[in-house]
Amino acid sequence: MSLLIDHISFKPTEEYHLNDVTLNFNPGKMYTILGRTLSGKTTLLKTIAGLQTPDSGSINFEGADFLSVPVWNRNVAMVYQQFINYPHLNVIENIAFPLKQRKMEENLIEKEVKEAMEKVGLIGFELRKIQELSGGQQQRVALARSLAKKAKILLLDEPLVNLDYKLREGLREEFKKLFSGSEASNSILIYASTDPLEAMQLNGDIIVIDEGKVLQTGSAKDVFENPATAKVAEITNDPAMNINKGHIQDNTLVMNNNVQIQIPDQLKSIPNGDYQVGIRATDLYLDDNGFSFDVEISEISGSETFLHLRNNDLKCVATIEEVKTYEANEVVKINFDKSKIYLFKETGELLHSPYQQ
Amino acid sequence: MKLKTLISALASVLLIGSQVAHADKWGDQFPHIAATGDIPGMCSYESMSKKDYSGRTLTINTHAIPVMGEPTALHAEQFEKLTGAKVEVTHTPAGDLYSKAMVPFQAGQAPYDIVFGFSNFINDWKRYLAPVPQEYVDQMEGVSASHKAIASWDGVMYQYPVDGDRHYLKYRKDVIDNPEMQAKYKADTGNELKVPTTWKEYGEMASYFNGWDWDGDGEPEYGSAEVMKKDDLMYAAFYSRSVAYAKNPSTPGGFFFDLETMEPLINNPGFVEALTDWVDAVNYVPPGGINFGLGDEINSFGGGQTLFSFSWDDAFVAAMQPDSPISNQVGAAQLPGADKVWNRENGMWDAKSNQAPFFVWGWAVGVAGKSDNKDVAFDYLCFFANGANHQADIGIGRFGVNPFMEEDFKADVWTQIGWDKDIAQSYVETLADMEKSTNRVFPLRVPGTFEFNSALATGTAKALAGQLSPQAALDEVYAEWVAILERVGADNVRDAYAVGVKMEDNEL
Amino acid sequence: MPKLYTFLKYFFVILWACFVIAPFLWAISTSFKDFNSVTGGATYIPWLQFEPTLDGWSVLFKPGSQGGINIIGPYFNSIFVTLTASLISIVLGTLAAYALSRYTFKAGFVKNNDITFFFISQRIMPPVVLSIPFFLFLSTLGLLDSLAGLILVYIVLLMPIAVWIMVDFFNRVPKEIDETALIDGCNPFQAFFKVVLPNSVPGMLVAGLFCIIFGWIDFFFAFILTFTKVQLLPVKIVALNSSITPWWSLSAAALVSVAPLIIVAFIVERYLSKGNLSGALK
Amino acid sequence: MNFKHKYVFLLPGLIVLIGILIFPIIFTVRLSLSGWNSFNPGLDFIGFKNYVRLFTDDPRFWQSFFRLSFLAITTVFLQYIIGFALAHMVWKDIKFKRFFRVLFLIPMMTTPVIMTVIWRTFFHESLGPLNDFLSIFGVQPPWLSSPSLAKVSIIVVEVWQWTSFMFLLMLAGLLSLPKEPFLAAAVDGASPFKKFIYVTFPLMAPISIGAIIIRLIEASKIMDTVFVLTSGGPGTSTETSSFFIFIKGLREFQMGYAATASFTYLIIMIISLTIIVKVLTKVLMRE
Repeated sequence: MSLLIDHISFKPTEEYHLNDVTLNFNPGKMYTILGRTLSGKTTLLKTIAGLQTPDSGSINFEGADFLSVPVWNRNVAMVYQQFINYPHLNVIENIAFPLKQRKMEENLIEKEVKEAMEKVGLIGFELRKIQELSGGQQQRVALARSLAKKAKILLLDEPLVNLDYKLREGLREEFKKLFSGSEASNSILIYASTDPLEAMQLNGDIIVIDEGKVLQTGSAKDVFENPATAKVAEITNDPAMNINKGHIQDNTLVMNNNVQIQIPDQLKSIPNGDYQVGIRATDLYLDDNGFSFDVEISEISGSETFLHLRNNDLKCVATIEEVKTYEANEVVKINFDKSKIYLFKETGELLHSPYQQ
Repeated sequence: MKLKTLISALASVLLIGSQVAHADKWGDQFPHIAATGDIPGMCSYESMSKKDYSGRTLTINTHAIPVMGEPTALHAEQFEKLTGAKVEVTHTPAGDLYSKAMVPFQAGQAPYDIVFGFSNFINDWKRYLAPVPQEYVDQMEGVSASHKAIASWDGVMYQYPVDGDRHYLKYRKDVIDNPEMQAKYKADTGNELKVPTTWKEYGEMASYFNGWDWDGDGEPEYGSAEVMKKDDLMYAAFYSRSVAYAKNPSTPGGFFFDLETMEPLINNPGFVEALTDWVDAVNYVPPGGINFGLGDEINSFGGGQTLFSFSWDDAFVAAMQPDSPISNQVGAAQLPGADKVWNRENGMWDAKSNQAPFFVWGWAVGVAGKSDNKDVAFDYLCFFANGANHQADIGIGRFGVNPFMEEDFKADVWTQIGWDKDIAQSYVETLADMEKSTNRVFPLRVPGTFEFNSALATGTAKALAGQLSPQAALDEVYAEWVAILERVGADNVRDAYAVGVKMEDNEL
Repeated sequence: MPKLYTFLKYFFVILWACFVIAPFLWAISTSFKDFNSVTGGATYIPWLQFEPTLDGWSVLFKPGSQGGINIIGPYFNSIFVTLTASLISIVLGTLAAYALSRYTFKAGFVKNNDITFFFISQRIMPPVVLSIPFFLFLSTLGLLDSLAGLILVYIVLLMPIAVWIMVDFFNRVPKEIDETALIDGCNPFQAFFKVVLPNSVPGMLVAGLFCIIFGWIDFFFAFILTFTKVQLLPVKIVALNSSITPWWSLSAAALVSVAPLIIVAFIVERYLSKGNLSGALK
Repeated sequence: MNFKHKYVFLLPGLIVLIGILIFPIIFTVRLSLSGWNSFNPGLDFIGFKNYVRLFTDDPRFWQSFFRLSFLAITTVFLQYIIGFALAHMVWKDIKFKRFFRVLFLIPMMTTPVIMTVIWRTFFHESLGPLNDFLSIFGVQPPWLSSPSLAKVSIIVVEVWQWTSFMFLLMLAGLLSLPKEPFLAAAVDGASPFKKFIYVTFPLMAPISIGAIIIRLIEASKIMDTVFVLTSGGPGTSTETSSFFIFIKGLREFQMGYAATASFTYLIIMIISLTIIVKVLTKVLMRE
C-alpha cells in the first residue's frame, strides 16, 4: 500500500531537477521534504502528482505502476504555496469541484463539502467569491478542497509560506491536528518546506533534498542531531549552521591564526588533520573572554539578534537572545559552546556529532 | 450627387423638352430622356423593351460614382426595367479599374461581363475581350472614324464607344476676354492678353494671374490647375504639354519611340523643353498644386480658383453646370502650341509654330471574352449609348459622358442646356478641330503601357519636386524605358505601337 | 513640482484631445457642404459660413442609378464578416495560445517562441503581396466574391492578433490553476473548458476587440477578392473617389464607418475602468 | 506539463493558418522566379533575373525601404512616447477621465483608406482648415507638396491614428501593475520622476516590447496613408516598400518582379525584427 519512488531523474535543461531519487512513503505518515528554493521539492511533488514525467526511473503505488496513470486519474491532492483556487467559482463550488468531477452524488457531495469546511473553519463563507477572501481564507479553501477529496496522497507545497507569521503558526497547528486524525491514517502526506523550524515542528519524517538529490532521510530528531553531511547541516538549520574549515593538531582545533580552541574531551579521539567544523548559530554566545569578531551586519528578528561576524577569513553567524543594535565593524567578543561542535570530513560526511552515542 | 443639380438640370431639360414636344411614352416613363423622348434605333427603348432577358444576370465593373458610374447604374436600372435582366454594378476608383479586371482576366476568370476602363487599356485587355459584333458596329453611324479606329485593334473593335473625352485648354473668359484685364496685362507686361496659343504664353499669363484676388471674392486666385500628382493620370498631363514641342509633322514614324529602331524619344530636347515648362508651372499652381490629382484639378478650376486648366472634358462640363460659381465664364480652346518643334531627323529645332492635339481618349468599355452573357452585354452597351441616352448624358457634367458623335458637335445641343452661345460654339469648334487635325498624337497603347507611363510619372514627378533636373529626369525615364523594352520585347512593343503610329501619320 | 505636473498634464491631454477630435469636427462640418462651399475655401460653421445641405449624407443611402452608393448592404456584410472572422480567430487563436503558453513544443530548432513568432509574423506580409496569391487560392476553392472567402482570409489576418494577445494573457494566468484542475480529476480538455476558459473572458474580450478593429478597417483584401455579390463597407466608400473627389459624402462616409466602433471604444473603456481588462493586457 | 492533448489545442489554429498561407507563400516564391507581367501572364522560369535586377539595378526599391525604416521607426517611437505619456496622464486622477480615455481610443478605429481622405482635405493647402488656421500667423506650409513636409504629414497622420493603439496597451498595462512596488517607493519618499524611472518604467518594459514590436510590424506596411495622401510624391519622396510593391504589382502589373520585392522584403523584415526584439529586450529589460 505504499508509494515507491525508484531511481527517478528529471533533467529538462542542463541541470538536474531530480537526480536519481529513490524514496519510500507509507500511508498514515507525514513526510516533510526539506530543501532550499529550487532544490527540486516542487518537481518531486509534481512528479508524484503526475504533472511531470521523469526522464527515467519508475513510481509504484499500491503495487501498480503509477507513471502510466495520467494525473487526472491518480487521486492525489495538492495545495500550492500560491493560493490556487478557481476564481470563477464560489467557496462551495470550489470545494465541490473535484467531487463533481468524480460524478459523486449530489447529497454526498454536500455532506463532504460541509465536513471539509468545518474542518478548516470556513463555515459562513460558503457563497463568497474567492476574490473576496483573505489570503489565509483562500488557502483554507484550497485545503478544504484537498481534504474533501479524501485523496490517497496529499501533497502540500509550502502551503503556509505566503501567509503572515501569526496565521502561519495557527494554521500549522491545525494542520498537525488534521493530519493526525483517524482518516489520515490511510493517506500519505507529503509536505514540502524550506523552513527547518517548520519541519521540526511538524515532526514527521524528514527528507532533505538539494540540487535534485536526496541527501538524508530520517526522523526530525535524527536529521537535526546527526546531519549526514555538512550540506544537510546547513539546510536543516536557520540560520544555516556555521561551517568553516579548520584543522586539529595536538588537541587544538585551529580555525585560523586567532581562533584556536582547546579540543573538548569528546573529540580527543579524532586524529590530526583538516576538517569542516560546524556549529549552530545558537551555540555562539557573547563572552568577554571570547574571541574578537567584527560585526558585518546585524539584524533583529523577533526577540533575537543575528550577528554576521568575521575574523579574518573566518565567518559565522551568531544568534543572540536579546534585542540589541550593533554598529557595523563594531568588535564583539564571542565564544563557542565547545560541546556542540560538529566535525565533518573534508568531503562533507559527518564525522562527529555532539549527540553521537 | 448634387440633388439640386440634378433637379435643376432635369427641370431645364423638361422645360425645353415640352417646348420641342418630343415627349413620348418612353420619355414619360423614364424622366432621364424626357427632353428627346425615345430616338429610334437598334438599341432604342422601344427595341429593348421587346427583348426578354429575365433570369439573366449581367455584372458590370464601372467607375466610381458619379463620373461614368452614375450613368452606368442609371442605364442598368432602365435596362432591367425594359428587358427583365438583372444588372449588378460595382463601382471602382479610376486607378484600380485596370487591376480589378486584369487580376481575374489573368487568372482565367470573368467575374464581370462588362468592364470599364480607359482607352489605352486596349492592348493589354484585347485578348480577354470579345469583339464587338458587326451588327452593332454597323449601326454606329454618328461615331467618327478616328473614334472607331481607336476602339479597334487590327480592324477588330474591342471597345464599345460610349465616351469622347480629350485633353484641351480651359480658361476663364471673364479674365481673358475682359478689356480691363487686357489693358492691365498690357500695361504691366507689354503683351496682349488673349487665349494662349503657346505654352510660353500660357506660362506668362498664369504667372501674372497667380496669387492675387482677380475675381474679387476675397480669396487669392492662381494661374493653373493641372494633374501633377504622381498617379496613373499624370502621364497624360505631361504628354499634353509635350506634343507641341515634340510632335513634328515632318518627322513621322513615332512620337514616343522611333518606330524603326524602337529607340525611346522621351529624353529628346522637345520633351525636355516641355518638362522645363512644367517645372516652371509649379510656381503658378495653387498651394499644394504639385499634389493635385484629377479630382483636385476639377475642384480647383471648377471652384473658380484658377485661370487655366487643361485635361479631360469633365472639368469643362462640370464648370458649366448651372449652379457652378463660374458657369458661363469658361472658354474652351485647343491645347497651346509652341514656336518651335524638335526635329529628330536633323537634331535641330524647327522654328515654326506647331500645335498638336493629344487624343487621350477617355472611358472605354469592353465585354469579357469568357462572359456567358455577351448578347445581353452588347445590348446593354448599345442601349447605354443609344441616341436618347447619349444626348441626355452628355449634358450632365458629373456623368462624364462626353461628345463623340457627329451630332454632338453642334452648338444647339449645348445652348439648350443653358450654355451661352459663344461658349457652346467655341466648345464644339475646339472638339471638331481636334478631329480635323492631321498632326495629332494618340496615347501609348502597347504591351507594358502601364510600366512606361508609370516610369514617366516617376521621372517627371522627381523633376517637379526638384529632385532632378528635367534633362536628368528624362534620361532616367529613357533608361527605364529601355529596360522595359528589353523585358517586354522591343518587337512586341513595335508591333503594337505601329498601329497607333499609322493613325498618327494619317495612314488609316 | 506636482502643480507644474498637473498643469502640464491637463495642457497636454487637452491639446491631444483637440488633435484627435479636429479631423472629426472638420469631417462633420464638411459632410454638410456641397461642391461650391468646399471650393470656396475653408469654412466651419453651417448657416453662418455656408449653406448646409444633406446631399453628402443622402448619397450614402441612394442607389447607384441616382448617384448614390447605398451602404446598407455593405454595412451588414462588413459587420457579419468582421464578427464571424473575429469569432473564429478567437476560438482558434485562444486554443493555440493556450497550447503555446502551457505546453512545451519542440521540433528540431523550432520551439514555442518560434511558433508564436510564426503566428505573429503573418502580419508582416503587406496585403498587396498576398492579394494575388489569395485571389488564385480563393479562385481554386470557388470562394471569390463570397462571404466565406473573405472570412477565410480575415482569419489569417486576425488570428495572429488573437494568438499574440492570448499568449500574453495565459502567461500571466498562474499555470497552477490548470494543474489543480488536472489533479482534481479533469483531463486537459476539461481543465481548459471548465476552468481556464471561464477565467479567460477578459483576455478573449480584448483579443476580440482588436480583431474587430483590424477586421473592420481592412480595405485591401475586401477590394481585391470581391466583385459584385459581396461588397464590404470600405470598398463601397472608396468607390466615392471619382474624378471629382466629393469631400462631403466622403466625410459623411468616414463618420458612418467609424460610428459602430465608437461603441467598441466605450466597451473597451468600461472594462478598462472596471479592471477586468487590465489583467488581460500586459 | 506535457500531454498529447497539447496538439489538439495547437494544431487547429496552426493548420488553418498554414493551410491558408502555404499556397500564397509558395506561389509568391515561385512567382518571384517568373517574368509574369501584363503581356506575359504565366509562371515561366527566368531564374534569379528579378533578384539580380532588384539587388543591382533598382535604387528606388532600396530608397523606399530606407524611407520606410525611417518612417516606421519615427512614427512608432512617437506613438510610444505619446501613447505612454497619455496613458500615464489619464491613469490616475484627472477630470473627465472616461471621456479622455474613450476619445483617445477612437482614432485607431477609423479605416485608414477613408480617414486619410479626410486628412488630405485637412492638409489641403488652399481649401483645408489647417492652412486657413495657420494664415493667422502668416504661414502657409506646403504640407503635401514639399518633400520634407510631406513626410511630416504622413507621420502626423500615422501618429494620429496609431497612438491610440499604444495608448490602449500602455493604459491597460499601467492599470494592471501591482501596487506593492509603488507603496515601497512611496515609503522611500521617491519623487514622481524617480518613481517613474525606477518603478513604473521597468514594470512596463515587457508590455512595451510587445507593443513596439507589433506596431513596428504594422507600421512597416504603411501604404494606404501614402497612397491617398501623396501617392508617394512629391517625386518619390514618400514612397515606402509597400507602396513600391503596390505600384509594381497592381499598377504596372509586373507581378513577378513585385513578388521578388515582396519576398526580399519579407526576409529582411523577419531578420530585422528578430534583431530589434533582441536589442529592445536588452535595452528595456536592462538584461
